[in-house]
Amino acid sequence: MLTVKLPGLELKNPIMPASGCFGFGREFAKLYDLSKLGAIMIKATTLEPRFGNPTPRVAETPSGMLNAIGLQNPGLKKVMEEELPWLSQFDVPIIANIAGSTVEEYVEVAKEISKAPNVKALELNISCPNVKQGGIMFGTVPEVAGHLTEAVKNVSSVPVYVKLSPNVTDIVAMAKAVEKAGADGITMINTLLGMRIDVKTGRSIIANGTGGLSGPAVKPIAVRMIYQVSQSVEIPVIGMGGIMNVDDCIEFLQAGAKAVAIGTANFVNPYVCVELIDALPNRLKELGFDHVNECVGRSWKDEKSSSNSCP
Amino acid sequence: MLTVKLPGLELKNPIMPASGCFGFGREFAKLYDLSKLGAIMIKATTLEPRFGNPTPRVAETPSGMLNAIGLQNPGLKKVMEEELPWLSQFDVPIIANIAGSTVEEYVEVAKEISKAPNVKALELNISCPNVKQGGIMFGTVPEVAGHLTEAVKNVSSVPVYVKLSPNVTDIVAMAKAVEKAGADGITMINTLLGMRIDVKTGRSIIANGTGGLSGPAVKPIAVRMIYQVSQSVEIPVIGMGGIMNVDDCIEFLQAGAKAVAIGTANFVNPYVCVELIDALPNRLKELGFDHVNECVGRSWKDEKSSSNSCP
Amino acid sequence: MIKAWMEIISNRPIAKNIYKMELKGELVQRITRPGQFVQIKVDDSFDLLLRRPISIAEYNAEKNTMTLIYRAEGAGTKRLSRKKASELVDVFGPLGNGFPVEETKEKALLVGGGIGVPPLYELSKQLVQNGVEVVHVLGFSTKAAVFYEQEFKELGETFVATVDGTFGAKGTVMDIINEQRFTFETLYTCGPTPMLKAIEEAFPHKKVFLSLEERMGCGIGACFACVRRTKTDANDSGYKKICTDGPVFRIGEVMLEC
Amino acid sequence: MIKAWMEIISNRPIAKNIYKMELKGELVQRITRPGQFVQIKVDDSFDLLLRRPISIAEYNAEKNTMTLIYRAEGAGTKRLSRKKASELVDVFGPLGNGFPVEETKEKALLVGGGIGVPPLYELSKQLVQNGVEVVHVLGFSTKAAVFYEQEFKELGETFVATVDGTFGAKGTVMDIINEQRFTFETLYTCGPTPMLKAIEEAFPHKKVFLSLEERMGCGIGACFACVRRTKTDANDSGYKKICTDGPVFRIGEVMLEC
Ligand SMILES: Cc1cc2nc3c(=O)[nH]c(=O)nc-3n(C[C@H](O)[C@H](O)[C@H](O)COP(=O)(O)OP(=O)(O)OC[C@H]3O[C@@H](n4cnc5c(N)ncnc54)[C@H](O)[C@@H]3O)c2cc1C
Ligand SMILES: Cc1cc2nc3c(=O)[nH]c(=O)nc-3n(C[C@H](O)[C@H](O)[C@H](O)COP(=O)(O)OP(=O)(O)OC[C@H]3O[C@@H](n4cnc5c(N)ncnc54)[C@H](O)[C@@H]3O)c2cc1C
Ligand SMILES: Cc1cc2nc3c(=O)[nH]c(=O)nc-3n(C[C@H](O)[C@H](O)[C@H](O)COP(=O)(O)O)c2cc1C
Ligand SMILES: Cc1cc2nc3c(=O)[nH]c(=O)nc-3n(C[C@H](O)[C@H](O)[C@H](O)COP(=O)(O)O)c2cc1C
Ligand code: FES
Ligand code: FES
Repeated sequence: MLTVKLPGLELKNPIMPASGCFGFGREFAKLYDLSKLGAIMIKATTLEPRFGNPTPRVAETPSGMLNAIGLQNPGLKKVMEEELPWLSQFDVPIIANIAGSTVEEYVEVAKEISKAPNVKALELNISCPNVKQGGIMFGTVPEVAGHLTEAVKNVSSVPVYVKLSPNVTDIVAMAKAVEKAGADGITMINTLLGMRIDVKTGRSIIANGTGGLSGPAVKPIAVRMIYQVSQSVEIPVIGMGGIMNVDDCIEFLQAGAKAVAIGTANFVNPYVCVELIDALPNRLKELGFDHVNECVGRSWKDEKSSSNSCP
Repeated sequence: MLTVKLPGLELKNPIMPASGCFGFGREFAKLYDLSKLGAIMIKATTLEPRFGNPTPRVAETPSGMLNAIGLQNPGLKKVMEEELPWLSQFDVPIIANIAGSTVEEYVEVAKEISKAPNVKALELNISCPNVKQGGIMFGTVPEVAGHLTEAVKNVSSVPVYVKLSPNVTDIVAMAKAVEKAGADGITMINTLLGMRIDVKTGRSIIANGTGGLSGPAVKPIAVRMIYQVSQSVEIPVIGMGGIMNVDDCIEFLQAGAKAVAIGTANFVNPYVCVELIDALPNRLKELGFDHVNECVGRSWKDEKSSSNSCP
Repeated sequence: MIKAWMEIISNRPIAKNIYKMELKGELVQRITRPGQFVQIKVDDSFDLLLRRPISIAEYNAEKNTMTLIYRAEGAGTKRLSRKKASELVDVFGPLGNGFPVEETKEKALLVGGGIGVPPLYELSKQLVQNGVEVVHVLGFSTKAAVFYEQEFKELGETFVATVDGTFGAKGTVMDIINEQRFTFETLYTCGPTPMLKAIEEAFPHKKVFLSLEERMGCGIGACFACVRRTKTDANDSGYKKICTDGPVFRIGEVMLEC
Repeated sequence: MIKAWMEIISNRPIAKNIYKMELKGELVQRITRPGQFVQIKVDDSFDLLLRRPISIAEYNAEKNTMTLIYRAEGAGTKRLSRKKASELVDVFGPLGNGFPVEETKEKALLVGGGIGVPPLYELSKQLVQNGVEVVHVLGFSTKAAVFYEQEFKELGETFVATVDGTFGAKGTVMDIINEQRFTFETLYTCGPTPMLKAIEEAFPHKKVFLSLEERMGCGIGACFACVRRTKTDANDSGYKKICTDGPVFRIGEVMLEC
């Protein structure tokens, strides 16, 4: 009752850790068997190794957190030679999150990493708001995002999902632009740009100044955007943004996501992904669903047949 | 140590209730003396009375709430004839929040309401995301917002503050556009568009579908935007978005706001505004400030002299 | 109304997921009528941001105590149910108008559904005190959810229906009402909207008072979250606020939905 | 490491804003070294979302107990300080590498500042057990903030400095170190970064182990929140993670800031 089919992906269940919150899986493999997961979205990989931003890189906010990791990662070569081969011991599809400062960098990473046998899809991180060059630019202008998507599609051996940034006026326009450019799917949302000031020092807690907001605080924004986008495009959406419990997962599916990713919650409860996978069937049954797919888009599918506004 | 001077406004203190969370003051007047407040931002007034959206109109979210009131208000005539005269018994400047579906409607309301003796400033609500006509449009396109600001400035007898919507890609561009159009100040942020689905019914809890997110959850976004805007314009910013306690007030001032408004917190603690006013002097002293103005913009003023990034 | 810390005297389950909480504090002095409610801040964390509106089920001005009966269903009421005696709760109230006890001189019919039953208890007590004869019709989903049947019986004739027939009559309060054909001067009711609608349809010419529910922001009339259109005025902007003009309305005063 | 509910045995103030919490549970069996830490979820609400890293100040594998000593300053540790005996806390750990006890055969100098003092206590106990002579230098802001002076004295010579001179020597741990000119085989230290820096500068050629702090996300090496550049490698991407490669590092292993 949990299997989900998406371009390039045959998921045992619709639950996967979100990029950047799970590294390359080594740490969580000490806690549980990664083969239980629907998929794994690995940390953003760039062409060269990156150290990232100065610390502090995280700060807590009400029901949320800010991060400005700055895409720290060991670089394409090491990911191809060490991380992905290590991950291949698990029976789980890998979605490789890739980032870059130029179209050429994205293209180069996409071309190589999509050849790894366990990489079943790419996730184009066009929206990381932390990295000063690139990131924010690609993700906020429809044409730019479309152009990048097309370039990556041309070289990728696997389906390409584009990860949308919520820091835009018109999320539907972004989604349509990447769909038109050939994206096989959409993942959303990345973090919202935020800031927290330490009143004692008068300065940002995060050394970088601003950071990306994630966690339950952003959930209503994620749900709204998924609700809007999933109705406007034909390609599937993988939803994320503040999911903490099984009802949150179902809320995202009902909003229109076909599968969900869990980010920040992994820090709060390192076992959250497997606990959600275990809890999902019962909760679905309780709510009267025989298969997880039945939830998908229910919020707007229902709307079309009956209106909930006052006569 | 709390007085603040802003265009049109001589504030006893920098604390005021935000529009829509305080009605026209009648209810809170039963709880405390409204003359204690720095100012009052009254509920959005439109030319004609409005009933607003179907109910439910509010929903709770993690550390936040959604609302889709739909600008319910008794209309310009009643506000001029009943609400404002009633408020004139208190020694407190009124900031009249105005809304409309067309430029003409805004202009008409602005022209009349700015003549009321206790209305010391207007707050142009260009960003209410709930009303299908108008609202979202004015607040998300710099040129449109600028045009509206200019039109209202032409007829207003008092300074005009423009209330920015956070649902945009480039908040600084919006701020600059309204500054250029003659705005005397900026208030920010209005609510973020969000949604919550009841998993049992599969539908939005809010009858309107989507609603505006406010409360502590949005605070990091508000702080970031105020930080960006206050550095980019010469006109003053009144900050709001998730303020709950005295440290939150100071955080907003340090981000660059000259005064702050309290919205959702009034529902959580109906005495919050006066409690903050009472608590502010001590906390300022504790942090080493002699006057509230010393906090303003400290986060970016400090930055200019010394960098906090790694060498 | 005031915002006050009230002390929990007791807090315990009385039916499946139904809790009874007794609170003590000066706020009780301000209660004027049965059917008023309070807004509770579950705890001092922000994640459950809003206050929860709960009706006053019983109050005793001499002892400074009041009783709330609530269903622990969502996150907030579940947290509330874990509170223990001697802990303090942040209560704002009393709020709303309440039931007009004085509208009945002789005989009243009280109809409650599920978690709408509690406010009828204080109402019934006060009616009885005024020499009014009361008849109660209470509806629940199932036997495990039934509460206060005994307490109501002590005040007057009491009929109970459960949807699944596991206790009392099988069906809804309307089934009992249709069968028993009660005579009464006034009908007071609180419960789910479909029940209120059925009552409204059944007794269009009677003196009926209905207590409504809606999701609330402020609870005091400032935010326009809880409005209902006035009946006479469906196409323009006439409205009443449930939190201040209500929660109790005279039949026909407002539209039951939207 | 495991995530476990541990029972609070006691939780009480031992100095101004400083609390000592004793916890019981199987998790203790997994602790391998002094200087390891745990990540605590303060309660089940979301508003204080992240876990709080707190060092293990003492542990007893036989009794299944461990002690945390923490300053109640921010929202989370304040909430923690209100917890009572017999309540359960959600603990994840043990995390990090801890102090290498085996690196000292004869004499160790232990230098702690403020809330960096606690992990040195278990370290000192284990060193003493191994027959090592220990000298403690502890720095606090003021008399009211001093804690565990007696406990350390029982293990070895103990010097205390307070910044305002209200207890022990006036000044910082460095003033004592400069004055006393201790001889030692190994120096173990934990405390604020300026203190660690001063020690690093004072003993560039000694065997020194420093325990670092940083704001954390995951606590297990997955999120890259808590990195430090490796010293040899300041211009490229060499780094270590405080949560897994640390919190204890050998002098010179990583840069102390950024
Ligand atoms: C005037 C009035 C009197 C009430 N009296 C009682 C009573 O005596 N006993 C009782 O059990 N319940 C009563 N209710 C309903 C009660 O307010 C809700 O069951 C409760 O707020 C749900 O909170 P939660 O934490 O369980 O749910 P959550 O889902 O966590 O609540 C989330 C938010 O939605 C609001 N909400 C959810 N359901 C409702 C609802 N049905 N009505 C209003 N707000 C809702 C909550 O207040 C909160 O703001 C009353 C409601 C009103 C308006
Ligand atoms: C490895 C390690 C061991 C520690 N051991 C101890 C100990 O034994 N006793 C003790 O009192 N403190 C210790 N600390 C510091 C302790 O983690 C912080 O004081 C605590 O997290 C602050 O939480 P709060 O709720 O009081 O503050 P808040 O301001 O509410 O915290 C907000 C967020 O910032 C984080 N944070 C705030 N200050 C710090 C800090 N100084 N270091 C790391 N994260 C911080 C919190 O964990 C939380 O995520 C240790 C820190 C680390 C990294
Ligand atoms: C510490 C941290 C690091 C992240 N790194 C990445 C990343 O490398 N690439 C990416 O696309 N998203 C990254 N994200 C965003 C998450 O994948 C996710 O989109 C976002 O956090 C919202 O989900 P959540 O609320 O469940 O965390 C990161 C988030 C966090 C908190
Ligand atoms: C119930 C409600 C009604 C609101 N009505 C208005 C309004 O009429 N005009 C307006 O400009 N903003 C309105 N707002 C937005 C607030 O003034 C404020 O900008 C926003 O809520 C963020 O502040 P907060 O987090 O402190 O509530 C409303 C907010 C709420 C919660
Ligand atoms: S709840 Fe705010 S007006 Fe009724
Ligand atoms: S806290 Fe996540 S890597 Fe150290």
